[in-house]
Amino acid sequence: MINKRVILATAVVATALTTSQTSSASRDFISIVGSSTVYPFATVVAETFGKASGYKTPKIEATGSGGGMKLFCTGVGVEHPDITNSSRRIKKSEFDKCQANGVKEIIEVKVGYDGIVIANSKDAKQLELSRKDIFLALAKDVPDPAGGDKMIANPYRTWKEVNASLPAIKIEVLGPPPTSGTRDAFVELGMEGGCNQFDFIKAMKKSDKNTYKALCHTIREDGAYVEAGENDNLIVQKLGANPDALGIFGYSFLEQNEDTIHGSFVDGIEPSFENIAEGNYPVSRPLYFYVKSAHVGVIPGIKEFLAEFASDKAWGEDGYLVDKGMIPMPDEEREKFATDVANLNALAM
Amino acid sequence: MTDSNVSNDSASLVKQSLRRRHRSEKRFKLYGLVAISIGLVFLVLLFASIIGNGYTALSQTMMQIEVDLAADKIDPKQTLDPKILRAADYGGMVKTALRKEFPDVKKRKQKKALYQLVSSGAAETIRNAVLADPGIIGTTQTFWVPADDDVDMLVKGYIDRDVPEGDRRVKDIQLAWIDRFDEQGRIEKRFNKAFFTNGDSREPELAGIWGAVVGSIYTLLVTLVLSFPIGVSAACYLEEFAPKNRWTDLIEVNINNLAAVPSIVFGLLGLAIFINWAGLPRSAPLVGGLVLSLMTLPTVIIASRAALKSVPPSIREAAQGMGASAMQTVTDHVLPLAMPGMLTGTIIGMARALGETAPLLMIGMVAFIADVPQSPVDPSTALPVQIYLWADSPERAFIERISAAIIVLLLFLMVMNGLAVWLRSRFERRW
Amino acid sequence: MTPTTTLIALLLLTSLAYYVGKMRCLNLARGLTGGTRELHSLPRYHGWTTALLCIVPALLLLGIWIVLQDRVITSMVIAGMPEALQSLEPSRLGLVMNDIKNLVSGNIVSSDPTPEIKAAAANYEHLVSLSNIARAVAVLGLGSAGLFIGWRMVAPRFRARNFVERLVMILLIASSTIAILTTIGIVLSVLFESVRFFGKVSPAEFLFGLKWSPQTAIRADQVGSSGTFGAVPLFVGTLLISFIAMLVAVPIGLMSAIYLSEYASRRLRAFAKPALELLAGIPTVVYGFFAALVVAPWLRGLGDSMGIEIASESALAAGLVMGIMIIPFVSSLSDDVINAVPQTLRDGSLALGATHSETIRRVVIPAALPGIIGGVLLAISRAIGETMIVVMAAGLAAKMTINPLEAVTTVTVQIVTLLVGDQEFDSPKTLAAFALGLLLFVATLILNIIALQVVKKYREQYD
Amino acid sequence: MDSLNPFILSPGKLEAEHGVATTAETKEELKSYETVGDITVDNPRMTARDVDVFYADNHAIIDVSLDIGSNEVIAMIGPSGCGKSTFLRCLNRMNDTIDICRITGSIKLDDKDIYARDLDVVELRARVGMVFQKPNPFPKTIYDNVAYGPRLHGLVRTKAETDEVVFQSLEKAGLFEEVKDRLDQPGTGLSGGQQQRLCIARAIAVAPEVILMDEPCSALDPIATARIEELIDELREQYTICIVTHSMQQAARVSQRTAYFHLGKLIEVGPTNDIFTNPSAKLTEDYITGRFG
Repeated sequence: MINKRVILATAVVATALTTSQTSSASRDFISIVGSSTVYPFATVVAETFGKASGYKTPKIEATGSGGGMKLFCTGVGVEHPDITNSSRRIKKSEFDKCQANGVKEIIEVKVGYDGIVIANSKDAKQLELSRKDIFLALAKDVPDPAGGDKMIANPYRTWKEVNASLPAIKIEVLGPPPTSGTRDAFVELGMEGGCNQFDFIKAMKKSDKNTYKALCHTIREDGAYVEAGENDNLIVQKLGANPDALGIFGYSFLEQNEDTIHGSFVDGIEPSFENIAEGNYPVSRPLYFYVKSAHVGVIPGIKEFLAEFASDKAWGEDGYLVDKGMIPMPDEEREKFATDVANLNALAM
Repeated sequence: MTDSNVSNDSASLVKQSLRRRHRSEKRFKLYGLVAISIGLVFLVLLFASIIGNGYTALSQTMMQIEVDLAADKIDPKQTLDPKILRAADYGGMVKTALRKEFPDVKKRKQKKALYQLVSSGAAETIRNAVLADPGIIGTTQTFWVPADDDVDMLVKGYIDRDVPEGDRRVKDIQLAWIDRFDEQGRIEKRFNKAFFTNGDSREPELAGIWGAVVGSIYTLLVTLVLSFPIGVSAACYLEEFAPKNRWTDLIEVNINNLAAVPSIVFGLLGLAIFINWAGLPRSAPLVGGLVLSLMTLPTVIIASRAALKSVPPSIREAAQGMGASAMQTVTDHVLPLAMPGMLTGTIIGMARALGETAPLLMIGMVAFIADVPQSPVDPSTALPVQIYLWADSPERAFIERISAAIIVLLLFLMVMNGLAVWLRSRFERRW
Repeated sequence: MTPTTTLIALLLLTSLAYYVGKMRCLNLARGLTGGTRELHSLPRYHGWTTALLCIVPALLLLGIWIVLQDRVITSMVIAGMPEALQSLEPSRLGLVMNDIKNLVSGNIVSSDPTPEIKAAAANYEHLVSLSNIARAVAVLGLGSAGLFIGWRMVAPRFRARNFVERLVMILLIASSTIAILTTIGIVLSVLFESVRFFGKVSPAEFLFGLKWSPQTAIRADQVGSSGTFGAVPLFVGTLLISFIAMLVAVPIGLMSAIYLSEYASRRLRAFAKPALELLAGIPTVVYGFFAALVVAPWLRGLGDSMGIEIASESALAAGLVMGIMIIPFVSSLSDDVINAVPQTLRDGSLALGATHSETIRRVVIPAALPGIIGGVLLAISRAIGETMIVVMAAGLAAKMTINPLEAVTTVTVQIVTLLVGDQEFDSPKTLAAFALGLLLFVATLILNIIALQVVKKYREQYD
Repeated sequence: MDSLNPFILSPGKLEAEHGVATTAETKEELKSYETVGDITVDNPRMTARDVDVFYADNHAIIDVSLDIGSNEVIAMIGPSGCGKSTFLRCLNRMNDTIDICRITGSIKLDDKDIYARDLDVVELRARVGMVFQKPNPFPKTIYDNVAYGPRLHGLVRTKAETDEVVFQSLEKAGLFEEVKDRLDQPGTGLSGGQQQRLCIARAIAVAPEVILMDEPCSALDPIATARIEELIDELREQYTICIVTHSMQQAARVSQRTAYFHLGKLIEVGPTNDIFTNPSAKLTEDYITGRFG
């Protein structure tokens, strides 16, 4: 009898001591997940916020836009993240999932813009690509080069085969995986933009939207496109090591590493701060983060964190986010989102 | 053929072979020496490269700036409410100060380059000054603030002024500004206190290891509290009391095998059992400690058993001969004698746990956490994980900080191992 | 009283119990003709019995109380809240409770709390303080009851020692079963998720597939990678790097051990042996850093100067550094087995006129071979399971190649890549990590068991 | 730590193995002692003169001079720790493996000093073989055990030559008939007596001139011992044999000359018959009559 009791006692006390602290403690910091492109901006804001406000510094994990959205939409509650960063707008399907899981009110905040650059090492020549080149080089199926409206598996091995004016180096592109918002945006802006230039495909957009999407959005899986994980820094480092490779990532990473890499021209336009800010560069996208309204006012600091993010010293023309490589929104847009944030206006879709 | 002929014959044959054999003897010896040298050379190389990279992190370049603490910018309503004082735009004031310093800088790009000279931590310095003494509001004060990591790298000589501007992170115009600061004696290398007192930061010049050190300490505490008593009890049972049967054989095999299971597998265990099943918080030293204690347990048990084994049976016989029970023999005689050995084993196990990274990656201890953890359930990283995190950052300045963090980690390890060696030599008995 | 103070009070009570039990025993003994000699157990065992009876049930109660307290109080607070708040969904209610708790514990709260929240917080605080008092009373009361029973049980013939020893023995046995529980835990944690993974990807494809691309589309409307989970390229990469590591570690480790144990002077030995062992104490993340930032760029530069293209994440760099890491492992194991070879064998060979190296090569090494092989197997198992060096210095792209100059990826790298960052737990991408973990565990388990058996057999041979 | 190194024996271990602990007084007394009997022979193979051996500070052999004649069996007897084994090991420099061991004096093999600087110890040991107390076959096949020496020294080039040497050596060691069907089985699988004969065959295979035997039968039963003694008698015709034994009967049975050692000193040497029937020295008599030892 006694023996059993002792075993039980030790077991229960052991578990009790471990769980006691966790169950009675409450979360008093903001939990943020999501895009690795927004990560550097969010961390800077978080750091400044932590120092300036006296609240705890938010905990930020880079999970990719898609992964973050999935976690974000799992539900309302202490164990779920409060904010997810995203390098693209929330999709309808994701929004619906959120709603279904009880995440009813979501505040959408656009933070600024980011160009998606296709860059390579400074040891190699700066490339001048068109979106059509990009599509032909990276799509899984491309129109038969022999002519006709037939699609064949991508036969191109070198850039020169894609476009005679390009150098004869192997196509090797390091890019983000499907969980990444950069990937979504790149596919929509870069690939689809090139894809559209084939009339028969463009025609398909109206007649057979699914096939159209499959054609334009599917990236080849034969090794020419290497999914390099969520970490854009890693891609940058790899480019430094391999002059033949190109990498796809946000402009902020190009700006940070201007001494080792340069961005390719796309449709004749160089990815530069001005070109992206003025909307000339074709492959640029807005960056967002999404907040659960339900958590505002319950998890300490969210409102203040939002205020910090939406303040001029952060995302303004001279704000510290700009120093980190973010491209600020025009004044009126900033104003709109600042109001949204202040009033906690929920997104409707 | 007579026998002496055979002998003479073979003697000459032996002679013939001698040179070749002695050469091969020398060669063999040389291989051995080379092998040892490779090992030692690598050790020296490793230490040299880490210390060479890391010692510069002990100093940080500071710049002196003159900041106008305008009342209308900090506290327009003169409330002196700390909340308002805290939230003021000190970064903006630093920028204004810099613009004032170089009034002819007009273009956006140039302004940006100018702002980049000073770390964003400058705002923090000023904020703290204002909070400490609100009386300085409305005056103009000079502050020594941390320089940006690029400036720091330049001053420390990691950025070569002679390379073409395009390939250099510090541009020509910035060089000119820095030189002017230098001429005025307003740029200085000082002891990098922040490195030892700060938590993580995205800015290398502000990043410190204290958060990671505290995380490691919490993790190790949990590990120690769990693995030492359990390990010693298990060793006592297996070595002193356990009957020899299938069950104890199974435990034996298990322990030996667990000692050789890859550490990352323990991480998977922690993720699946402690986090997903038991619902313990992610990124917490508590979970890290649980995982690491399971990992170090076999080491502790094996070392403790060796310590128990080294106590000669005569001691046990003597005690039992006096009428002591088996348990009394162990607690009164064997355990005290084996304790130094057990402690040594435990410390070595702890040292291994301190250096372990892979399982901690699995349980979320790899995240950007700027605050120093206050308890074992706060999110935190650990020293080796911090090294791993920084190694992923692109800034050149992080390399010296990683190296410095490695030096700190190695120091901790050496202290622990030194303690183990001391314990062993101090209390070791030869029977 | 907080749990900690209650615990401290309980500990004090327990020491009192020990004292009381012991004193009563001594007092009883005084009344016996033979004094303490007539007692079955020494007085301190009676003290221990009383102390254990005092602390064990009380501690149990304390544990249960702590576990249940939060749940009970939360539901009581909720019951006391206004209708509007009560009707919230459970998850929202959790958030509100979080806010209340933050308010109570003095953390900065989110915003100015509403009166309802304030009331609830006050209620919560009240209940907690009530519970604290009740808990202290209950726990200490139970402790005192235990003390009393223990006190009553003290009798000259009471077998207090056996009672205490049995309790301690149970604790010891429980401790020693943790090893088994750990193994079971490992197997279960990787097995369950692996089974789920194999529900989505066939084991045959996983084990024999030649293509590894674990990224799958995560939304219904997304066209992306389909994700293929053929683990063969990972094995190839793992084995390639391990092979390079062994190529470095085995000759160097073995030769170092031979030189140190057979040739080296006492002084060299006293210096070189600990120095080599220092290599084993360096954390792997440091090796990883060194491999990624020093060795790999150096190799690349070397390759460039010789006109060979070496990837900056070449298997060679990771393998080399991993080999260096394993040197002390091989050398100390070899040292053990070489020293276990009896001196008589060496004498026999030397007496025949063999040179020292001939003796080593032809007699000592063959005799020690089984032990050395066992050690090498253990080293291989280590190389396969090594994580940080490859995570930092090896690539991510799963390439089927045995060219050491190219980048390859390994099983451990993939586990880390798939699981770092907060994860959703139902995609094959995440589950694949557990399947890889299972694979890794099984592979190293087999290697370890074989190696340990070989080494054990070898030891028995010369014992 | 150092005890792990097989070639560095700690003093403590030495004492245990060689048992040289004694009081200084008796050793001091012996230092001035003169060996009784004729230490020289007509046709010496090896000559030792004024040999002293020290293990660190321990004076293990004191001023020993002794000739070993061709084709004779000389037995060395004496109580444990008297230095007989140490002296034996000096004859083929096996003491070199103990690095605290120091030797002075001269030992010559066919008039060449074996401790001379230019002498190759490998060559020496090929000429002066040794058989140890405990049989120590290598963990190899019987065949490889015997072929080991010849192969090392390059005495054989072809398989046929090796076969011949191996068979002959086994034959000489009187083992061939017993093992001819299982030459490819491990030598460690043989019985103790067979193992020792295998070790003798292994030593013979190198065609040495002198064979040193260090208590070769101490680990064997009487039948195996008898077999080895027979063998020693047969081998005498071709080799010079120097045997250390603690069995006086054995010494009497197999040897022509006997040397008696006591506390590191050679007390008496002479024809075996004389030593056992009519010892000249008091110490020898005491030992032979069993008063100590």
